Amino acid sequence: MGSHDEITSDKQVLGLVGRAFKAEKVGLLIALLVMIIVFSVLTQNKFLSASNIIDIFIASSMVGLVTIGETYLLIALQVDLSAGSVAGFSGVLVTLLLSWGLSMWVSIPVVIVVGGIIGFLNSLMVNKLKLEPFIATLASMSVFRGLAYIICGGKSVFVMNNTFLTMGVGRIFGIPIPVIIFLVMFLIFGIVLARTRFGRSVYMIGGNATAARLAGINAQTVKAKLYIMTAAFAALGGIILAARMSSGQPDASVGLEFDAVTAAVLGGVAFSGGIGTLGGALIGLIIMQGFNNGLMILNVQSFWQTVAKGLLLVAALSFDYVRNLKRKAKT
Amino acid sequence: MGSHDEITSDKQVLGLVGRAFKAEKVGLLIALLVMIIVFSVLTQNKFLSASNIIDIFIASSMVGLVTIGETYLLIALQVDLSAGSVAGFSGVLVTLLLSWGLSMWVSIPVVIVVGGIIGFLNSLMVNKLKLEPFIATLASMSVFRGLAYIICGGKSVFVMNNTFLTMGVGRIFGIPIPVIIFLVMFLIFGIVLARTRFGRSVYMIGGNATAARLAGINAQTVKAKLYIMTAAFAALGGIILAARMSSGQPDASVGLEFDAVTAAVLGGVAFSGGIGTLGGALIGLIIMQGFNNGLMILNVQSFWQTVAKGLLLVAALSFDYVRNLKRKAKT
Amino acid sequence: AQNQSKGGNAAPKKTPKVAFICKDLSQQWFIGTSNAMKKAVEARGGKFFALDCAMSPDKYMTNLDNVISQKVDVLIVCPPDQKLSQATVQRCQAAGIKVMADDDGLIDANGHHIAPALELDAYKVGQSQGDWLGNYVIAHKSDAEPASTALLVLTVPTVSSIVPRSQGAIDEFKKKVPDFPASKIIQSPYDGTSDKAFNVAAATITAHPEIKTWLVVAPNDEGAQGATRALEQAGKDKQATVVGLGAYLAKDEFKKPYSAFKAAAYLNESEDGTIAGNAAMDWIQKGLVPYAKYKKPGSKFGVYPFGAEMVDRSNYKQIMGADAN
Amino acid sequence: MTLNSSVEFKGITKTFPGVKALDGVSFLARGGEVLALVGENGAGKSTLLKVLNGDYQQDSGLYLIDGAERHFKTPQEAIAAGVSVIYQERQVVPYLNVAENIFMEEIPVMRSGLIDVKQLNARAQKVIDEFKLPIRPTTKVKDLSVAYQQMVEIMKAYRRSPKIIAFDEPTASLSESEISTLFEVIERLKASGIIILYVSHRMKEIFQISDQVVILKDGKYVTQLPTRSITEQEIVKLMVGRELGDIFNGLSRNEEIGEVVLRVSGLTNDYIHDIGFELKAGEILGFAGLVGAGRTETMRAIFGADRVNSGQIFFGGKQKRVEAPEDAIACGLALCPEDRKDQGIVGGRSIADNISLAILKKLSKMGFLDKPKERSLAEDAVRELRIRTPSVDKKVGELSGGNQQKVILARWLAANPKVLLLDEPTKGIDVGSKSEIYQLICDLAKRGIGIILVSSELVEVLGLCDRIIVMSQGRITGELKRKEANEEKVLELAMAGM
Ligand SMILES: Nc1ncnc2c1ncn2[C@@H]1O[C@H](COP(=O)(O)OP(=O)(O)OP(=O)(O)O)[C@@H](O)[C@H]1O
Ligand SMILES: Nc1ncnc2c1ncn2[C@@H]1O[C@H](COP(=O)(O)OP(=O)(O)OP(=O)(O)O)[C@@H](O)[C@H]1O
Ligand SMILES: [Mg+2]
Ligand SMILES: [Mg+2]
Repeated sequence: MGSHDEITSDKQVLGLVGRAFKAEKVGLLIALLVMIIVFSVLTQNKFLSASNIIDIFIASSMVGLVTIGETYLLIALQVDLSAGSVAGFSGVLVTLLLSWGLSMWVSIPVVIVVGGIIGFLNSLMVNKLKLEPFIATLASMSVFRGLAYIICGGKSVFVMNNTFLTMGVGRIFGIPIPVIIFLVMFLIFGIVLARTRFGRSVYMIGGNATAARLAGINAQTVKAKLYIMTAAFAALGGIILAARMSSGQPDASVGLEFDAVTAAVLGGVAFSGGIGTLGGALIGLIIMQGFNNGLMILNVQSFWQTVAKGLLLVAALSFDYVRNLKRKAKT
Repeated sequence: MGSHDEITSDKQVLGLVGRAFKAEKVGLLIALLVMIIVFSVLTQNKFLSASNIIDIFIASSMVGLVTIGETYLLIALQVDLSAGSVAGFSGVLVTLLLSWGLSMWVSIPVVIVVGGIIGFLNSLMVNKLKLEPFIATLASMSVFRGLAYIICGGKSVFVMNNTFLTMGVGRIFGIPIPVIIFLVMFLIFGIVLARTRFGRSVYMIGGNATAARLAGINAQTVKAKLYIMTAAFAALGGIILAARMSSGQPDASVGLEFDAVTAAVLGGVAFSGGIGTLGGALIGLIIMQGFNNGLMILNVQSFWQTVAKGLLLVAALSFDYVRNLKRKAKT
Repeated sequence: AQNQSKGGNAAPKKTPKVAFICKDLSQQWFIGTSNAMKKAVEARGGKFFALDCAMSPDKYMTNLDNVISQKVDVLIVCPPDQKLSQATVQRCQAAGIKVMADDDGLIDANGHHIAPALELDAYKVGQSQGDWLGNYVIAHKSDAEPASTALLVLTVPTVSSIVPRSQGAIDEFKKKVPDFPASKIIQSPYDGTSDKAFNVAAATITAHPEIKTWLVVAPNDEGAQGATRALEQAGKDKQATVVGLGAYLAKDEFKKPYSAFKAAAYLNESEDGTIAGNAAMDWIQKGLVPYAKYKKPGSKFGVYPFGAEMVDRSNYKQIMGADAN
Repeated sequence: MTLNSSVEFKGITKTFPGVKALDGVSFLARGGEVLALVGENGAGKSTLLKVLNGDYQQDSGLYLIDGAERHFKTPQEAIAAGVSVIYQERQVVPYLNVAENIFMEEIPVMRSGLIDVKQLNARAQKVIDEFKLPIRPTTKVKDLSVAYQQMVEIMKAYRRSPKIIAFDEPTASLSESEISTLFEVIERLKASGIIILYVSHRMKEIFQISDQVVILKDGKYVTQLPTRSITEQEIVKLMVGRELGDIFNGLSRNEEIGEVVLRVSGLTNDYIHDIGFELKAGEILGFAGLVGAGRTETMRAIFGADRVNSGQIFFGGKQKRVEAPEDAIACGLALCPEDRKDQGIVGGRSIADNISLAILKKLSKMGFLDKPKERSLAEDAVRELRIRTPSVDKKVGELSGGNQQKVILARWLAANPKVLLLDEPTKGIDVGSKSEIYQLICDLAKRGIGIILVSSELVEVLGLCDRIIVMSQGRITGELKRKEANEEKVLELAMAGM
């Protein structure tokens, strides 16, 4: 037992630096650091300029919202592939409502509620029709992308409402509002995941569904909440994007869900369920967006950017290689 | 005991009509039938004309090859998201080689081998770096799409080689060569999956990898073979497409893997591994492509086509709903 | 680098920076234009870089943030959607960056240009396709049997810049061949790839077994090529006429002894890029607002009308020059 | 104290496709008593507990708690009504810690809604202390050994302060010390008037802990008797339907021990140190020790399932590199793993598929499987090991725990290796079948196969093995010949160095 105690206390020492800095995430932090250093050198420090850091966070803000949802879902052994379509649909819907003269204080809540309803439909397919999440949400990905085009007749919708646009481009203390929204959400939902009963039940469902069921945790209710939450976040993201673009576009945010899932997985969330934290997902997200941004600053040719992004994924995840080596020995 | 024997003999009667017609697939066959009837009526029998059936099979031929790979992979609890990129890359590569004057008898094998190597790289990421298949192949999806553009400078490559083009447009006994290739492959690999030791080990790995490993099945070798096989099929598909179109296009076959996975899942292959047959996947594929084709004949508006495709997925899979209800009652 | 700014400010300036945010740098056309821009800008001592949006409005916004942070002198944009115009102009004005449009203009809600533009008028390009096809039909009497002749218009409804191409083709064709029955004009959606165009064309041919003579217009060469292969597959290519756009695949079809793919609207990518690159450098170095001489009365900005030229088997070599190889 | 509390089953019937798992089962259990539920594998014991837990719904019949009819539709309702059932299959959440697992559905929160970590850990520590276990509330459950994971489950059920608590083979992976702690707890629960249902195949325990015995056979109720009034032989006869003599004396043993087939020396990794021994052809070598002694890790290391830091392995006198199970199998080795659920069964596949898993090569010609042969092989195994199933096509996941174990065993007996490593092979197997399995093991030895038997059931090791190696804390602490071995000596060595 002695040896075991030592390990634990080691972890506790590390734990002082905060949950995000746990031994398990050292690989991730090293990856982040390497990326920052490499790009800073290559871009002659432009990469670390205040305005560029803000750019990275703006670029992260929308994917970030969906990343919260996908992280929860992946931990509970679910996934939502419809997030990008829901975001696109919501962006069009909100601008349509605004163009019909509705106030933004009505339009925004309505669209978020509609998002929630879409999430609820997703959860019905998973809970009641017992469809695999991958397939159920692939179906709604298709349906809501189609509807996004249909409600606007395939033409993007223009917004003039200045208060609404502020939501996308305004700043508070120099920080863009989308960034504030996304960071606040990360904080709140990070705490919910790590420190509440609801958060624990998400881990339980993903870690051992039978055990959770036997303990009286209603997995269906929890899943329904997660799908609703993710779709609502996607809707919010779509709204914010529409505000940033001052228009709602039916083809916006294609593939958003893959970026979100990639960020989460980069951040240590596993497809096998039950593992991961929102702090990790945030680091994963920053690595991903920072990398995209760095390549852009360096003006790497777009084809090579595509290649580089794939390689980044492999490289960043391989920082955990050493840890995996140990795990391998034990299968 | 008695009642069970009856069930078994029932199954054997059905079994006469072949594995694809097992009781479990009744829902699927009903779905197929319903689709055929509905479209036949709506299109005044054009749907069932010989030339249209051939069209459906031509459209299925490329997805079909990749569906074989994805079916094997899903059963073994793996997935390959890079298939579409590999197909695009291979189509460009083969046309490039031909345009440099290489014979098609050299070019085709070379490209299929290159495909196999890509598959091997995928398997290395999964086996050695222990990356999740979803993420590992998402990475190579990105890398090889980028390379597809890079090797041709973003420009489609034209082919004039007539023997090569025959592979795409030639017919034998009135059946297009791509269709023959794809059906023969389905047959061969269907038998391999159902009847051989290798096929069995695929199922067992998907059912419980640890148990399979302790029973001496080298899961890593099997997985490597599956990734190699899938990528080689994708390459073959890309080559055939290039031959059909008489050009290699770097942006071809985006999303091919999702179509293939959808077909497999429609056909009863489960994401949870260990379940499914290639016969089922074939039915799933025909349902999917038949549906696309029917909507096209009816010239349904494109946005509604997108919506309809999503709904088809849900509807077709819900044919199994009754079965699921039963299963649910048991758990 | 020589500075000839009109204000007489002779103080040496830093290297001028020109950025191009392009809606899709994986398209051959844009690769060509951006390469030509780069050449033109660098030839005059500027620094040029291109950013890709992969058709995504989100990436466009991210790219916009990025070039603003990098403080470029002139920004050339080809937005994935024209509804992004106002956001673009406002952001650039706020940051003091000169912005001009390439291929798709930057317009406000009323369709007025809010920045100088070289405009590849999609509708006009479509018109030239329709015009060619109309002339062809008249010359060859292809519509002699109206009951068995139809026009298939492949289109990509999800891409806003493609829709007017198809519309232009239809409108102009109708003008040329006024007797052509409207019921025989079939619009079918595809996704821009040959593979899908093939499937759509094949299904359309199945849906209309009575049609013997097919006329096809596609908004890109891939679509035209896919339709051509479908016609060949159905054995209906000998009487068919397919018109593409871009000519990058058409030129090779022309080299075959026969192909139903008979013409394409050719767009000169390097000319487009060269004009835009030079205009941007003129703006920085000479203070000349681009395309001012094309300014129409009442409008604030000039729009350079960049058009297409139809090429076919007979003339593609001379019109396309090196591009024909 | 509610000494008059009771749970009564009346005519409970439950059918699965092809099997009548329960057929009109009726009996009554009272508070303040331990009622042992015994019966062969597949008799319906676990099913009955799942019905009581609201996890399965009976087809007909009813149950009354304290005289009132109840019907739980979900385990949640059962928990709320004070019913706590510990399943035969471990149900822990691996990546959560001990405290979170113990308090799963009742994690304490502060007024802010946040988890009260301090209180959670303190309360968990209290429960752990009651069970006198050396584990911490904050350790992730995946880092615990199987035995401690099982204890976590028991603690989870216990801390709900239930009115009824049911244990389904709780001791299958526990060692003597944990078992005695468990029994102390059960005695305490009993004294406070709680109703205790206890399922086990270990006769010794039944006599040690129970007051009443209910016997099930083929899903039917056979009888209920006070434990005092019955003998072990009588129970076994009622269960199995025939007399069983002394299992071990009746065995026909192998007398010809041959050459050394396996030699291990200096084997060391993170869990074991300097393991060295020899195994001869036809010999049955026992490995004894407390839980966590490192026996499982030793077997896995030899088999190539775990990394080895140093040491050598010789097969038939030749040193072999064993880096993966395939290497070991190629040398003629087979390992029947301890963890049935995670490492043994492929639950979604049929019995036939599972039994043939390790001999696919032998069953195939040019890569094609000989399915009729596979089937007849599986049918033989089902008969020989008395696996209760309607057909060999049934999914293994739907079998009772003991029958699953028999399937795993059948897989390895069919493998016909030169050296067979059996890690807790009879875990959860009923007394009737055990004697047959022991005879099978002896028969294999007669064929010249070298067998290692790792078992926590001392009687089994003492009764079956020619030689016994005892381990403690990852080291071999001694070796005993069959003649000289007895329980005291083994235990003494097992405790050595602690
Ligand atoms: N989910 C299920 N589906 C189908 N059959 C089942 C299922 N669960 C149990 N059975 C069958 O019901 C019968 C009784 O099983 P049960 O698990 O109750 O036995 P048990 O007495 O607990 O046996 P053991 O001592 O082996 O644990 C067995 O024949 C088993 O195969
Ligand atoms: N997955 C694991 N993670 C961490 N420690 C482990 C793990 N598995 C085993 N151990 C530790 O390794 C040591 C040896 O365990 P092992 O299971 O080999 O013991 P054993 O003698 O076989 O006991 P058992 O009766 O449980 O089989 C124990 O201290 C145990 O806690
Ligand atoms: Mg049981
Ligand atoms: Mg053990």
